[in-house]
Amino acid sequence: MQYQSQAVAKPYFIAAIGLFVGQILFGLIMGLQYVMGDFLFPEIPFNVARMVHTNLLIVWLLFGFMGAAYFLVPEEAERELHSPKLALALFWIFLIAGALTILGYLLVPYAGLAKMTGNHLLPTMGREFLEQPTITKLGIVVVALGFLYNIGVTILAGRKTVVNLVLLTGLVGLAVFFLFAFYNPENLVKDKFYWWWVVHLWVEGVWELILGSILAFVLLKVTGVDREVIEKWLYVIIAMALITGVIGTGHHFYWIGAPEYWQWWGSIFSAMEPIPFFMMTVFAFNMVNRRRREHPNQAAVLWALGTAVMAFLGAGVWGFLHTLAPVNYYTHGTQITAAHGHMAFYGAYVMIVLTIISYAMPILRGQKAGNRSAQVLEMWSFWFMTVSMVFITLFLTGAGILQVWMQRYSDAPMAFMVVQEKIELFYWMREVAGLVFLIGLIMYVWSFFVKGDERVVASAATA
Amino acid sequence: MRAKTFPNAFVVWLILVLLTVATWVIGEAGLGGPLVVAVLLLSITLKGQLVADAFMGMRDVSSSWRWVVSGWLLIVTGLIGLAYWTGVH
Amino acid sequence: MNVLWPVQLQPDVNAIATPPAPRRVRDLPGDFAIWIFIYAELLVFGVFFLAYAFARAGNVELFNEHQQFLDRTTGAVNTLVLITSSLFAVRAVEAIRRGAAASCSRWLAMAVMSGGVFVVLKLIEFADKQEQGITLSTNTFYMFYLSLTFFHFMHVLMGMVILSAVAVKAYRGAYSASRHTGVETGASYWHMVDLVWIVLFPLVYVMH
Amino acid sequence: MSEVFTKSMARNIYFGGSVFFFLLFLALTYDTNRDLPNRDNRGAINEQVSLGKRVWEENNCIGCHTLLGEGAYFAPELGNVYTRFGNSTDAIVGFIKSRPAEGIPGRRSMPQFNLSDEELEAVAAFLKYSSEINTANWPPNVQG
Repeated sequence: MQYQSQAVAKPYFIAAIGLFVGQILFGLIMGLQYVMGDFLFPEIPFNVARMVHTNLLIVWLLFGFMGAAYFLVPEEAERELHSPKLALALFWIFLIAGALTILGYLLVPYAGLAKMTGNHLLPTMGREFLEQPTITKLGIVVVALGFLYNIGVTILAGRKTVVNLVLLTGLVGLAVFFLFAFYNPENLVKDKFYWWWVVHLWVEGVWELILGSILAFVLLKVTGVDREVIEKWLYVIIAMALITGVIGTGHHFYWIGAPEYWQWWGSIFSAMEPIPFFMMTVFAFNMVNRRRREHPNQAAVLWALGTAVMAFLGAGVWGFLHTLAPVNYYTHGTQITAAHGHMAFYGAYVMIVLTIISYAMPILRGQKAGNRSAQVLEMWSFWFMTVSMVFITLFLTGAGILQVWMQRYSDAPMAFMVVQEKIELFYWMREVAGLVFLIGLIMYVWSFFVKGDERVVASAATA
Repeated sequence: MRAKTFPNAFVVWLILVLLTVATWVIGEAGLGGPLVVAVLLLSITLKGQLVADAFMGMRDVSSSWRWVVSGWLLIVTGLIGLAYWTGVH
Repeated sequence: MNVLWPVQLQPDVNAIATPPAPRRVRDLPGDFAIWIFIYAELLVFGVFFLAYAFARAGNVELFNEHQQFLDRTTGAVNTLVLITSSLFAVRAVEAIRRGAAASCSRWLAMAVMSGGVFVVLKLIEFADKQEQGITLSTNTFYMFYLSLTFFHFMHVLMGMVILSAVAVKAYRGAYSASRHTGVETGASYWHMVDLVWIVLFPLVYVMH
Repeated sequence: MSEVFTKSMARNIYFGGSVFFFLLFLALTYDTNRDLPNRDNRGAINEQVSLGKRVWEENNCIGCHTLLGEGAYFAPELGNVYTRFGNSTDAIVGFIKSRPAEGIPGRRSMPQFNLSDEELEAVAAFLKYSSEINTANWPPNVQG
């Protein structure tokens, strides 16, 4: 660890992994509810489990992003973090607020939570992914502002590398677009239109900047390739991401009451969205092939390459599958969307956070890399989680294709619930794949506690 | 050779002007149909290749990069032609 | 040969007689980054053109009916303006290769001004359509007409911004005969804007 | 490939390109807002519909259902439920009201939300309003 203040990243990473485990457990509950409708009913109805599943994902990814920023910003800026105390204070505020919100979801009926938190004063609740009580949303803004201040001051006072500047623009964008979460007009079309300014411009916009800069940082460290080369490719890739992704928002405006030209604009631009992901894959493999050193942390290299490949598959290929308006007309709001959502979030954002954790955690614990046995276990967990996620995606895609066929495309369309029963087998297989994912996750957590051959650790530390 | 590009660019410009005027005349005359479409597509391809070669400087550029632009022109005009043809039938 | 056929298919006779040019095969003019951008833009426009063509195939009557109301004369004049402007940009690059920075700056300024003419004519055309109550939602043909021309229009504005910046830099003496990548970069982008319009005008205004 | 490939040009393209396409996005957004009154059925929004949207939100209906195709995929699409239920708000009210509190053994069931009559009528009115938004003929058929 080059700077003492990088240590604040550690609690963020630990919290992220903890919440990740929670997210997966609730995912398994939902998966079971798909095939055993009365499971945990009415104690934890599906909508509550889903809210916990998706909100935990968002919160733990944010923890991961913040941890990543606290770790890499001082190193890039070549100076200590402006205020480690503020970073720690915000950590506890965010964690407690997040935990209270999740407990609120689980212990109080949602309508009661809305009443308790005064949703009528500024109604923002009850929209997908933005279910948090308004007060929690305000808390997120406060935490984000404090975080941006802390990071921003550090970056602007220090060495301004491209990695830092891109990360900063991504984080500022994240905070700015979140403000649309507070705009909830009674006009449903406008509500949906601007809701996407949060959701799409996050995951297919500014988050890609964060993803790109973290990936560039890790590649810089593990390959030793010239900074100049990595930085200019980073610029080109994120430029392509925004060029395609901003107008690409249009692929969400086809059927929500917006003008129909979005079908053309959205199709054309979102069809280009795989390009930056493809460039990212080529870039990552290129950099690793041109590496100038063998970094002892092979697990981190694996995660970095995995991110590039899986982001391309999940966000790029599976996104393209149903992004064209004539296709989307039939697939919109089916299990195809769920399939894409799972692999895209895992491949792009889960994996990039696990990449930086994999690289940073050993350093935060005073080693250059984890010991050999720990790394082997971590790499096994990589394959378990990644392969099972591929299968989850394939099973959901299968379910989605059948659903589209029977419910949407057929001459005699069947009712939603009838179709759901017919595709039950795919949901069972998805649940099994989910269990394998959980096994992978347990292995992953375990890998942090594996004690190895001290000699290897010592030689790695001096390497 | 550099100095020789001077008249070249001008001649290219002149050809572009003439082809554009021809396109305008076709438009004002209201001409249409497969033959006219073919002529216009040919004219687009020619004009595009001239701009690429003489203005963008592609004729001096290694062939693979040059072919990206030429290929773009051929694919776009070719598929436009195909689309118009399917529109007729 | 040169006068009759501007594209040199074979090395010029004179060129063989005189010492060979330093490098026959050049790299892409300008910064490679702009070429990534140019190729990406060509891809987007190409797909947009094909979307137009195939959408038309399904609505031939509608497209033919409304196409005749477009202002072909303004469109043609704008084509002439853009190719002339492109020629100015070529002259600017030639000037700076000779080291004539002031001349380069003047040619660029003229290119930008031509771009301005295009913008004014285009705005008049848009205003006219607006007056007739034509919007993106009027019908598929006008959706494409407005989308394509407006998207291209924004590229003209962007190109003008780029060329202006380059012109100012040239005027301040930032470029020389040996160092002028910036001029080539700006000119390459400008030619792309021209190239796209060369396809756009016949396709949307004339072809039926 | 060009010999010259500078970081500063890559940066310019990143900033220039993002600003350019964001401005284009704003322009299209402007046009969308101008066109929305023709499509979004805003004339039907009254206090009851407005309350209905609140009821919809405060019971997290989107956590199971889709509305105009967005939401969760656990329960049927509701953007067209008004037409699917035979253009009847009463049928919607009746359905929500009659959900068993303890669920249905072995099957998915909608929770009993214990809504007041006013809330029930409001949420049904909201769903009627939603069904009359011009969604470019989506969903493909009445099954949603």
